[in-house]
Amino acid sequence: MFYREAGDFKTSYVDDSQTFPIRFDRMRYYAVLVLGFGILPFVMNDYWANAVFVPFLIYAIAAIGLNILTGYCGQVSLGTGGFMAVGAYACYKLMTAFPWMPMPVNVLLAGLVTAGVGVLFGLPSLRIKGFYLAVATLAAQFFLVWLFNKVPWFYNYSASGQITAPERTLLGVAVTGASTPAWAKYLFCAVFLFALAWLARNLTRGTVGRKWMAIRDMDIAAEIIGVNPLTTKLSAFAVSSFYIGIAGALFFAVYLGAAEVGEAFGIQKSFLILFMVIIGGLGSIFGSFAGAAFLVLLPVLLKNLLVGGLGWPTDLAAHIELMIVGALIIVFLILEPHGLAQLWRVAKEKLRLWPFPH
Amino acid sequence: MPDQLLYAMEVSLNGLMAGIMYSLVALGFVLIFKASGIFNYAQGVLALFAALTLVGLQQGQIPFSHVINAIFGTELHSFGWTLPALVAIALTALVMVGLAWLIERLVLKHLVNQEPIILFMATIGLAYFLEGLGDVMWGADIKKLDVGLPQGISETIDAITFNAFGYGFFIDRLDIVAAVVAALLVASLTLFSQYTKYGRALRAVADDHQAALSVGISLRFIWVLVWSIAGFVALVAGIMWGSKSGVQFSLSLIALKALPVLMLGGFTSIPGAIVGGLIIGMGEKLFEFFAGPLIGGATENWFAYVLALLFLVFRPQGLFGERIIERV
Amino acid sequence: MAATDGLNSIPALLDRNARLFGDRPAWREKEFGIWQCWTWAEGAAEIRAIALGFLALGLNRGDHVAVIGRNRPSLYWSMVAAQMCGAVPVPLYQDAVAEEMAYVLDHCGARFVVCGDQEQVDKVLEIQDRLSNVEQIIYVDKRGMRKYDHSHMNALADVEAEGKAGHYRFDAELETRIAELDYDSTCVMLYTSGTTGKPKGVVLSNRNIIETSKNSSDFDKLRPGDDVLAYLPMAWVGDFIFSVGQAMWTGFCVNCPESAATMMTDLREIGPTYFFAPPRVFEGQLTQVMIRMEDAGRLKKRMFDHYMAVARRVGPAILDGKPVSTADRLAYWIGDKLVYGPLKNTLGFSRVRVGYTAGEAIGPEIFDFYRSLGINLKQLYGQTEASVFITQQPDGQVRSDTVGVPSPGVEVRIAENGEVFYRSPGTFMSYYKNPESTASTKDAEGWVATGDAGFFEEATGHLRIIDRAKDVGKMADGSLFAPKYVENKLKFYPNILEAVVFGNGRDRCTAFINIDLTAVGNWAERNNIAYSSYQELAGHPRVYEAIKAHVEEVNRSVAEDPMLSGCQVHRFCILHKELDADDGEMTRTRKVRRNIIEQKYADLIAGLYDGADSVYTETEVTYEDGRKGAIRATVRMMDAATVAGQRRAA
Amino acid sequence: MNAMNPEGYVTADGRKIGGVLMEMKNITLRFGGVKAITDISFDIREGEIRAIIGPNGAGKSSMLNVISGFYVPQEGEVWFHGKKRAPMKPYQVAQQGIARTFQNIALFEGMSVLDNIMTGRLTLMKSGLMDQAMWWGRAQREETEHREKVEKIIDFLEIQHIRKTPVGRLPYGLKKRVELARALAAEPKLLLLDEPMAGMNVEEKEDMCRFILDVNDEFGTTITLIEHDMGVVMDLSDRVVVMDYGKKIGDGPPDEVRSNPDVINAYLGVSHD
Repeated sequence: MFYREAGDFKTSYVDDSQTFPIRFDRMRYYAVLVLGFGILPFVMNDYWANAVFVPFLIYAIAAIGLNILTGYCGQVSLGTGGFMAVGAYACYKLMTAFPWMPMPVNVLLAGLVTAGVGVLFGLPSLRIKGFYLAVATLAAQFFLVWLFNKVPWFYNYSASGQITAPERTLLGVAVTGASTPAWAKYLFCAVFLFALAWLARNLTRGTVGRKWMAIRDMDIAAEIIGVNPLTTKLSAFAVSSFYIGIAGALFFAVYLGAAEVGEAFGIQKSFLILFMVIIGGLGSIFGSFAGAAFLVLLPVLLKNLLVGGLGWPTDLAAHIELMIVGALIIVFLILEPHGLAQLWRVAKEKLRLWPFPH
Repeated sequence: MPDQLLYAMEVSLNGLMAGIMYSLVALGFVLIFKASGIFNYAQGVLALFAALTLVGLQQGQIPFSHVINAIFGTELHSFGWTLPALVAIALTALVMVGLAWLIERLVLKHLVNQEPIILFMATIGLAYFLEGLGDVMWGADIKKLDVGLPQGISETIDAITFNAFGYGFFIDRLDIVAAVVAALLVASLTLFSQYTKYGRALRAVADDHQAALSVGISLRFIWVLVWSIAGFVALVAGIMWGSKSGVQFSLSLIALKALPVLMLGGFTSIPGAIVGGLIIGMGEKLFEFFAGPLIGGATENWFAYVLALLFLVFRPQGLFGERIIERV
Repeated sequence: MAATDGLNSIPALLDRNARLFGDRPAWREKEFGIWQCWTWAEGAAEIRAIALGFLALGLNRGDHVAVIGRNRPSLYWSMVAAQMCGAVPVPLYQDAVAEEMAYVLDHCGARFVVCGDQEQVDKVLEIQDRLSNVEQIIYVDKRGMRKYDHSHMNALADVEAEGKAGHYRFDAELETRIAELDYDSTCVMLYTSGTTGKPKGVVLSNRNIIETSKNSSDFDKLRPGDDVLAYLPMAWVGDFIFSVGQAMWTGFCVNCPESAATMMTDLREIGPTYFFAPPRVFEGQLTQVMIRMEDAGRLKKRMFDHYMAVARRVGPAILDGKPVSTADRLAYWIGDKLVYGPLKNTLGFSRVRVGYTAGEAIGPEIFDFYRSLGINLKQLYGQTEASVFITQQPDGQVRSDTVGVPSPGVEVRIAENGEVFYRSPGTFMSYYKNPESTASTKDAEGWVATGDAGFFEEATGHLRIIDRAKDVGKMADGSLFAPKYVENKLKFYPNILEAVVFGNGRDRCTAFINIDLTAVGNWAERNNIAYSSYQELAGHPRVYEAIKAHVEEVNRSVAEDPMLSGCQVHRFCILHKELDADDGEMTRTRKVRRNIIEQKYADLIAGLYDGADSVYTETEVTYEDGRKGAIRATVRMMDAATVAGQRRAA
Repeated sequence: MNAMNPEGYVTADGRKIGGVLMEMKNITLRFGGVKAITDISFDIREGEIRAIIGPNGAGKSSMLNVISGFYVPQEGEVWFHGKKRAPMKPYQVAQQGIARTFQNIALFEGMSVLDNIMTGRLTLMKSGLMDQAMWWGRAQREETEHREKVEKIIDFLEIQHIRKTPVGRLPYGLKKRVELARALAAEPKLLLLDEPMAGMNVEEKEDMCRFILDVNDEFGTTITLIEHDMGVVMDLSDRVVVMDYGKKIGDGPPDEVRSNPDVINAYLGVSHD
């Protein structure tokens, strides 16, 4: 309905293969950028930052990461929580070991460390496929969590066994620690998300992305046309873990501030991220955003409704939330196995054809 | 005979016992995977749900009393009766069958010929739902499950071993019961799938859905059947684990324990599930016993997985899984 | 008229454009998935290279260069290149069968033939042995050409390369040749499809083309930055004026579709600002729209219908800048957001500033449909001999039943017998090698007979065309017989694709009908009427009923005009085959060849008059590949009610 | 046939065939105990269309998989470009310039036609992870260059109209064509076609024949195809290897092979279908 594509033609392959080939989509994209970076930071307050935006941004990063591995390269992973933990602990060690190191560097290095670990646990993927791999990644999950629990060096021998993010400033503004202003938290994560999403798009649109998808869709055929399965799968693991590591680092340093590996990065986290990817849509970056937004907002809404609205005890509300989330996932898989991203695509096609039905 | 060895033997015996428990849960997985190619993550929660229901029925709890109280401000809790264990178990079994039917009706029916990963996801969703449901129905507090199974140290073994080695092994009677029950269960399941019409039907479906349909077996019926059986197995597992360590959320995590068992034994092999269970059970106990102290303990959390992982790298199809030949 | 400051030839205009707007897009072609684009400078370079190549191949002054193929920049370039060399480009209809091609190639004595692709080359080779004159065949698309004998054949690319390589040898020569071009030297030669007899070669001078292009461009304020879609046959004068004349004069961009099949998609992508299409294209699109809306949900359908009604009520008025109530404006504005805008977008008309239709009369509701959407669709009246423009409709004075006022610089007069005569700077020089037809068409003062009968409306000064002058006959009772007038009214119904009305010198009128397979077929599906072939559908009783209704409506409206009330159709039959250019029943521009049809279907016509219920007939048909075949059918005749009373006795 | 002069030969329609491109020397392939191929030798020459035919179960596909390096024979040698080919991974074979299509289509269902064909060029694309991530500059340039090449192929195989359609939505015939496009995109030295006509109706077969000939004609690609439908192969190929029960029972120009008694037996005699 809103699309005006007549006269919006392409005279070069660069234009033709840009991320938003249609003018209207491009405009909407810019609008979102303006909103995200030009307006929100100035109206951000603690509640919205902590309850909605910061977790959304961080989960979106993690979701993109997992989507690269599962959605694009077809390797199911249940170890996301564990890899986030790696990011978190790497970040913590860096922050405490090199107090002078700028926070962004810490986060990036944390990502790199995680990438390394990811490659390590990705190695079996050459031999193991499908569920076997999915379950194998659980090994990573449990082993890593156990490791950070049992080896005091990781939490600097703190009595509580917790890790706590010291205050670090960027350009004179605190980005971690108790005194961090809401907008700084938001902006810090938003910048990371934007940059990472952009990189992900680039990776998935070209050679690397095609290799991943080839492996995903038919690994034997892919190998026969010249795709090296090992390097391809490992690159997916590396990139994916890099993203998840960064997400973990931000989750701990910026969002939580203090974390205990078991509950912050447990198996439940792995599933949460996986749900985001599935509900959002496998193999779609937009889907990762949508999925993250959905699963961040849902509990907030339910809580407000059941506890705030109906005044039910919180534990009951929590259980009902479990049921609803579970049911929603099933419903989603039944109605649209390809997730929100697919719904979006369909809606968009309808709009483009408007007023015609097809 | 050196103590270390004796301890090791005791530990491995206990390990075997625990292993049988794992096998018990793994069985549920294998059954469903064989028959419908579904990797049923909810198996563990089924066990939890079964146990909760059992306790609830036994103690005459009013289902959903929390919700009702929350909404109407009432103070309902119990019907004030208690049921004999066997009746409660029978009722729970029925509930599990009903549940299987509902699952087929509301979930599986709509997901026929989706990719496996989607079905897997669905079962995770199911797990969330059932977990929530269980808590909402019966409350989330830790419950004690007692269906009159023998508990505590088995003096007989203690005595025998003492006479034999001069050191009495500690074996929990419950574990022995569990072992026996599990053995029986396996035996009956094997018989069932070998010698009954439905059993054969089940295997047919496992081999080839289309074929099964063409010979007039209703896939939907098979699914209900197999989920009911899985539900029953879950119930048994629930009873064992429940009586052992109380009915609580952690019970649903035994499912995760069963996964490496499956990787080891292969998703499609009943004997595999058993052997895998034993290996894992024994392996992790021994590892904890020897290596635990050196590296800070609690290695059970991951040992099984790492073991399975390493194992898979060398034999991707598991112990008993069929060899996969790649063709183009 | 004086040369417009030295710009007295197409090459001269090209040169100017290359200097003035060198880096503006001049040609685009959809190929390899994107719109390949050439600026004026680049295009000019290409053309020059081709010209040099032609010289290298030995192209002489006054030679004719035949150009055959779908609209492609390289073919347009070849034409201009030929002009540079002092030769005369002769574009041919690409869908012409080898026979027709043979006549034209032989008649113009072309030495060079530029072909689009293998298909065209094959046609030329097929007839080459009969054509002593064709020396060089040049092809654009190399696909499948490797095995051919290249002794007298070259790829355009190679010719161009040769030109670039050997430019130092021919530069001077080319310059002199270009210099020699003047305002009265021949610009192009176009063969009229000729409703009767063999095609005639219309010689048009630079003056004709440039003056006309200049006037018409000013008339519609065309400007650089406009976009046209070049998809109509290159051999047709209109395409030459729009895609070469006006493009060169104003410097707007010519866009060539990827193929005939993708034309609609390409149209949508480009979204031209200046668009020409014969009525049948608009008709086709409207039919498509209606068919596609059939499947829409009830709510959406209702919304669509509601706002289309609004549009029909106030759309044209708003377009013509007439006063409209604020309420209506608001309604229209909403409608534009909900329906018109998206619709125009999907049709590819969002950007159309000036749209023209001509060649045939267009159905009022079709015409109004597009105008009501806010598309400035207008009518013009013209012909090859006039370099298109005779009359056209100025903005704000647009109606479906007139063809507008005389174009700038054109004088028009009506002869006693109602025939329309004109005189203009666009008036053609002569018919090639055919002085007598030239003389018979164009008199000493340069007045040219259009062969159409028409009259000026006193009120508006707009011209109204009734019919071909020679087809306007008398009926037995002496009343006026204007078949085309009636046929057009019939053809306005989506169900009716073609109609041929007879009755000259007879006491009653009868008609042949061709149903529109898309429209009727769709209708059939919705009323689940099974049919296996066109023939079967055409013969179906319910189809006959539907058509009968249309005919009778037409009779009523015809009866309103006393002059023509005699032309009501008393009896009709639905033809068992579609009238087809390949069978010679129509011209390539889809004008019916009346007398050929009269001979071919004499038996049916007889049947229409002798009151038979049905007639068994056998008809020869030509398939696309040139093979002949025959179809047999028993065609049903049906009476149609007429409105009596008003009919004047002789 | 093997006595043929090493410089190559000229075909009936006057195409110049070059020297030996690939040579199979005494290939034997076993699956467990089962012999799929028994001691087969033949050569493939530059620019020729070489067919391997035989009844179902004759071992054609196994032979193709040996050539494509997917199976490594227990005995015998594969010579490519005059060098003995060491056992290597399939993707390494691909990098050597051997592309193939599959009997039961092996396209990447989740990707568009264009992307599928682009995957054919993966072996030719050099930009690394970092270039890709940055996109602007090298990766983008490379993408465009290769897109141009691919578009030529799309044009050549007349599949412009489905360029951006997900292959999942395509009918069988078109999928086959897309698969051919993907193989062509790799600019292979040797193109392997696994039953290119399987499951096609008559005019689809005709189209496919035309394309195969055009490919060989326009790009001079050496083509090796396997078919069990004898008819199509005979007027398509320059030389034919006939297999039956994993043994070679005939090798030579179509006519020669057609008149070979063993071949006639294999086809008219006891059929193994």
